[in-house]
Amino acid sequence: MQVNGVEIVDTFAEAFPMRGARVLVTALSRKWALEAARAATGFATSVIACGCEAGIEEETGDTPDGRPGVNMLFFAVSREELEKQLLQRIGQCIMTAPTTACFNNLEASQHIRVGGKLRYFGDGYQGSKLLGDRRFWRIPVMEGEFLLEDSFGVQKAVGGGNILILAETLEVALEAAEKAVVAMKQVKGIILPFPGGIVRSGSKVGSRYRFLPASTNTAYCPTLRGRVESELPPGVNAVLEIVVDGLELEAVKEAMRVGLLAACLPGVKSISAGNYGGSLGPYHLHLRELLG
Amino acid sequence: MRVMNKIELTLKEETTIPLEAEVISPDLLAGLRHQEICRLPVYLGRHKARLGDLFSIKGERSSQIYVQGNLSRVKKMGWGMSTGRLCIAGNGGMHLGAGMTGGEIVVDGNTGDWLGAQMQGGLIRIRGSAGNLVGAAYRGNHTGMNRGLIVIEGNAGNMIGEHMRRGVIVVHGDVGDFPGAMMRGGTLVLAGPVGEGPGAGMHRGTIVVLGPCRILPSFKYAAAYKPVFLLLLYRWLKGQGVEIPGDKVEAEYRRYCGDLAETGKGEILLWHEAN
Amino acid sequence: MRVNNVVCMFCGALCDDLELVVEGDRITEVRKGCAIGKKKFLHYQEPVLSPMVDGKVVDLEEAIQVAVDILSSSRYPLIYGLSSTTCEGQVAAVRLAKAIGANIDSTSSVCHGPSTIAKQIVGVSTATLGEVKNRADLVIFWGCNPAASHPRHFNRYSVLPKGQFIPGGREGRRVVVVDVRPTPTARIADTFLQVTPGGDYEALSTLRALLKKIPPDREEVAGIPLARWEELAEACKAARYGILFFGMGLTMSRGRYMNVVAALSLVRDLNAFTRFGAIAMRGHGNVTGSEQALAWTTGYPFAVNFSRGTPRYSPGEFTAVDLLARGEVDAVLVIASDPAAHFPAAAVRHLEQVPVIALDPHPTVTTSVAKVVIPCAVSGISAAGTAYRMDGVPLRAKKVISVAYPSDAEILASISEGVKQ
Amino acid sequence: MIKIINGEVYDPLNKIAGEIREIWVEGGKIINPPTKPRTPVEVIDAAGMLVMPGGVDIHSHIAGSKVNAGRVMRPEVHGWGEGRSLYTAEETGHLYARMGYTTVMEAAVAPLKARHTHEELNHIPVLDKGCYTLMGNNHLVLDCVRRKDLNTLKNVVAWLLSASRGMALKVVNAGGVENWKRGGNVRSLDDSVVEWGVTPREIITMLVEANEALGLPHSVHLHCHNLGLPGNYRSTLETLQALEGRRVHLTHLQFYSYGGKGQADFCSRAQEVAEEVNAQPLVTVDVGQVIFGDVTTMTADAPAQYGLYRITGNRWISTDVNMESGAGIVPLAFRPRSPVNSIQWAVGLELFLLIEDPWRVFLTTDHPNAGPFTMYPQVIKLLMDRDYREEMMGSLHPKTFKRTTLAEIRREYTLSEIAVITRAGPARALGLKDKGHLGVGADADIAIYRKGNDWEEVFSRAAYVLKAGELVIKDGEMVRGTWGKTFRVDTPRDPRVEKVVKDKYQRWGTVSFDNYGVEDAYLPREEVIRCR
Repeated sequence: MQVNGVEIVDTFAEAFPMRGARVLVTALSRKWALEAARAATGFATSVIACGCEAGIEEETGDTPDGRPGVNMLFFAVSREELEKQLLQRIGQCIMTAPTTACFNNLEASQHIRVGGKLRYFGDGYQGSKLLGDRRFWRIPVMEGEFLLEDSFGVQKAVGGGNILILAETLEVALEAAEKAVVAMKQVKGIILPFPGGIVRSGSKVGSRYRFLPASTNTAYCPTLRGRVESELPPGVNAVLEIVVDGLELEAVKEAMRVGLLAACLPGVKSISAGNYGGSLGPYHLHLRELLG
Repeated sequence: MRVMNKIELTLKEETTIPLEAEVISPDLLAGLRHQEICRLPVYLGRHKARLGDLFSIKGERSSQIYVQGNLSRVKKMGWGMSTGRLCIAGNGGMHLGAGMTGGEIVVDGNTGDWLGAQMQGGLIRIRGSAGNLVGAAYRGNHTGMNRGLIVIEGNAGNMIGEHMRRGVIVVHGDVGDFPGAMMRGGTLVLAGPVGEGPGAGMHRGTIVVLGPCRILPSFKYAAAYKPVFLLLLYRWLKGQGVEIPGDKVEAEYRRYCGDLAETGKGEILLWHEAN
Repeated sequence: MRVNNVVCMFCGALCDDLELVVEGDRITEVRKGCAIGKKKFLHYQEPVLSPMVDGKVVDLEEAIQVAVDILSSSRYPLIYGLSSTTCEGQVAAVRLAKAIGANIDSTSSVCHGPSTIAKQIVGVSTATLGEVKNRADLVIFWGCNPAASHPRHFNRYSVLPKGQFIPGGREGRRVVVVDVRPTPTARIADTFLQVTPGGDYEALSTLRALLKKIPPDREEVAGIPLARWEELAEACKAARYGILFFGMGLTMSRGRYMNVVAALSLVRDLNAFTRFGAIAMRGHGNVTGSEQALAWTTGYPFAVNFSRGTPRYSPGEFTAVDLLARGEVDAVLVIASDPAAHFPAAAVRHLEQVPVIALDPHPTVTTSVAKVVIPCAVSGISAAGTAYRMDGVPLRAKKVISVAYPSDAEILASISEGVKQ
Repeated sequence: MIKIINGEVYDPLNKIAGEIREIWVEGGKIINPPTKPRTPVEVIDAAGMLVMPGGVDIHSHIAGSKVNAGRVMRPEVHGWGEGRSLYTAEETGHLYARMGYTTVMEAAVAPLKARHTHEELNHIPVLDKGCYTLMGNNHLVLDCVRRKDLNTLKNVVAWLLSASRGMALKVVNAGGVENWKRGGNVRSLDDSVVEWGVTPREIITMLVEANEALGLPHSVHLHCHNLGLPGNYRSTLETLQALEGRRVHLTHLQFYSYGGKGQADFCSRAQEVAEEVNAQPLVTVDVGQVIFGDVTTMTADAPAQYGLYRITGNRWISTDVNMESGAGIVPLAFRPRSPVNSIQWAVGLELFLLIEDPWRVFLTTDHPNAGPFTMYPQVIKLLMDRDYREEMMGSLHPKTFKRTTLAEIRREYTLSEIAVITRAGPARALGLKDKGHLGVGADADIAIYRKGNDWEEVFSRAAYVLKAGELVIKDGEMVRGTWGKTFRVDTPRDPRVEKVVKDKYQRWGTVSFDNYGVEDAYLPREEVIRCR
């Protein structure tokens, strides 16, 4: 199967279940909402070493306090880990940023308490407010008050959606990946956790070292062609990956689909996806079916 | 059988003797046939009577209830209701919606004391004025209104929100003395002039004052700021059909902490142009 | 004949050391009582009223029968008063109220009802008057004027007597008076603080904040410089045993029960530093007893309604003034009090429109508007029974002379019998 | 004349345990079966029922100034619905009677306010009653103790009992309440009472001596110091040891059997306390069993109540009564999820189950302090039914069973033992010879319960209750209102004591001496127990 002359490999991205939350940060201005959001979602590319995967979903004007806001998505392997990450990131990056407030923006049946725990920063001077069914905490800070929702919805989510762009040159690979990122960011409910949405250091499970659970994806490293069993067709000299996490499987699929289509530029040899032989995750996102 | 989509009750004759009619509540009426509704017990002074003796009743089996007439002596309507809608075209009596947990009450006219006392949820909207002790705790209890929203478009009496624990009360008109007395939490929004002693003895909670008011000496001025919480509150209220004038939304408020004779964890947020 | 140790039921101080000289059915001399007490013993010893219906003199049975008829046909009756009768009369009134599904309320609703509501919010640290006499080295009179209303209070209990631990008597005590005007009580004070009308709540709440070492950001509270409140707060803390007497200056001024909540909270808070108590300066002879009698018979102190059989309590709803002002009740039985003279205009207007049955030994404004007047013996003069002093100490009021008319308790029992038939 | 037939009779005093017996009643008394009845015989067929003497409550707060102050302060708990803990006089009589109780003692009366207590007692229907006169902080008593004048003390006690028309001598936190009037308390038997130079040890031992010398029917009814405090079992043991085996009644012992230093290590010491009680054959106790739910604590132990107010922040009433006593009232809730509360609950049951002689341990909840008296049937079930007890233990805070021995106790009460702790025992301890049994000459106060599987149900609503030979309850409902009598003791005294007393009252009291004592008018139906 080909799109614009680019071969779509008959394989699948192997995605796995995560726990996700949508957190809305608002501030006096767009600038400060974004500053806070960037900081909170920084260093959150991979659960392998960051604890969670996170990113900015979108900017929004539809906020509970009417101020400019930014939606962020956070994904972790368990509810407990997600709670820990949100506590740390909201506590260190949002509470600290001037003028911000922080709201849950995900209706879900399960909740994790964030405000309910961060409130202790108020040292007894914090106050709680209940509006309808939502509880908020007002934590006194030097510039006024930090308003923070008590608990945040958590739902089952999907991590590890991906496409691999196999191109003749690095320049082409990068251009194709950038185009794909622009297209994918239009999809609601997903984030691309890596810098600029793009990752070059794809990984495989395991390594030759006992202490390392993941290592570089040798089958896709062009410089190792000849030394290892390569997955790269002839003429491919650079590969970039786009990883996508989403609250719903459908959104991940949609993102992969639009990304895949946008990446089919001249000079791209083929588009593939990373998987582990189907043993790791329950979701097998077949590239050809996405286009189907 | 024809199912009507509402029940209409019309008071046959105005009474000076108080009528206690806690049976006028969607919870109860929704499941009853016309005949059964007419037979429900009410108390006219010290005499037990039937609802049908005092009201002409149309409809059955509905949680939409419309009551008409001057009902200012009819006590306890909507008592403890949890669902449905109770509309009163006229005045309502004491204890209206007391202890309610859900549903909605709308009153065109005025109501008596103890409106929404110990309310635990739901919405009460009064087009006219309300009496004393709106959302308060009954004697001896230490928890008044504990969730829900009460909106009074006219004035309200003394001691509104006394011992209130959670929930929101909005009064557009004047309020009497000691609003938010001994409050344990929750929010009062007082848009008009306020009587003596707002927040007297309050432990926690918020009183937002948009009109002129005198602050007790046991409250201390803290700062002038724009509380983000108010932006949130006003927007939430807007969603409930309650408009706060724009000049009070994006505005500076003076925060007073109190009551320092108690825990001091409560606050009065006074609109900066109010005094 | 001399009768000693007679209880004087005319005010809440319930002096019980009066000496009367009785000749036949007349009291000819009163010793030891205050001027008011003396006058009342001499003046009210016999009823000058006759049983009347619609202004015409009838015999007692007929008056009672008309009362029975009125109450039986009433749809929402009120029984009101009780403060100058004995507990026996009060219990009989409760029995009648239960029998006819009436509202029953005492004069508390126009004097210390707010104090009771405040007790239900804060509780109260209090003491008998003997503790005041024996221990109190700081006595505060707030919004009350015993010099006029309880003339022997200073002598017997609060200011002058030598106490067990106050051997110096007056010199051993500091007396502070807080009021909106310089009353006769203020004249005996070591310190008088004249607060602005309506300033009581602010003042009390300032004192409470001062105990917590949080001085208000103002120089003056309730018209008094802050420094003087600070001085009072320190004096309270330094006292060995302090007592706050409070009166209608707190309970009936703007703020009502909130004023008392503040006063009782202040007194409670002071117990973290020393011992402190509060005593309501109850006016009428047995108004304290009405609270007691209603409590053990109905569970509630005043403002009780029996219209649905079981007693219910709701001040503001079942209090006499409110029931009348809203025009709800359709018959009123008044015992031992004079609402027509003391109630607000709106309430009196309704009182004039409904049938009123008045039990009283002597003519009052109420008996003049009543449809039925039933004269009765005077509690503590011609009828015996229990009365409670302002501090809750019960005493037995004596019957020192006989009169032609039965006691309140007996009349109420007859009416109860009548309505049951 | 009434004849009760076919019932299983439990009359422990007369050693009858479940035999089918006939009981004959006439003139308010139990009589021998007549050979030829003179009057028509009303027959109550008690087939399938248990027949017991009417219940006797040795310690309850049912009338008087603090009970009434509690009612006034808490309008929210005596309406309808859950959590009721205070009743009107009329309800008190009815609710006791429907459980088969016919005699109840009001446990604390300050003499100055005794008139109030009697006035209220007179409004309690059905029940026979009496009241205990507070003396442990009375200035007349303290003065005699200071002078070590046992003879005057005897006369003062006799006079106080007479003036207050009391049934027994009550001591509450001896000396502690007097110290409270200066903001203090006593913490040990040898603390000093300020201005008096006496100690609780001296007050208690002298009052016990006086009580015994006067030959009063009931022993000193003692409320010890350190009420409800962690670690107070030591002062309880110390008090028992100080009395050297003399007769005494320790009331609501549950509140005095705690170990630990604070909330964190709060634990039961019921075993040690029970052992000491077992070793002293003249000691009787009542338990003051905790019932989970809303209560109103009220006691003459005013300083203890201030402590409770400081812990809970709840409403607080305190009343100092000059020369005599004090009182405190604080609302409280006992919660099964609270470790302290559930340990308190377990301590009560441990005492019931570890004190071997049922004739010396009585069922009370110190109404309305540890629970309302209406819950007695539940306590009976807990004692009789180990499965139920264990089921209830399952709902408690898990710490309870590490800090008490309750889980290891297998004992279940028999019906006879229940009859002892609820009627025969308290009647004997009170010296009420015509109460608590069904022998000929006893007052015909008889409770008849329908048998069933659930003991709580059985004892909640009696099938029949006879009071003084009259049927007052049928199937748990009131069928006739009657008025019981008031017991009081009368003991000879030296008339010269009045002069001593009068002199003090005229100087330091505020009522005329002649108006001090309760008049006969307040005891229209009295039974005087004369001593010696």
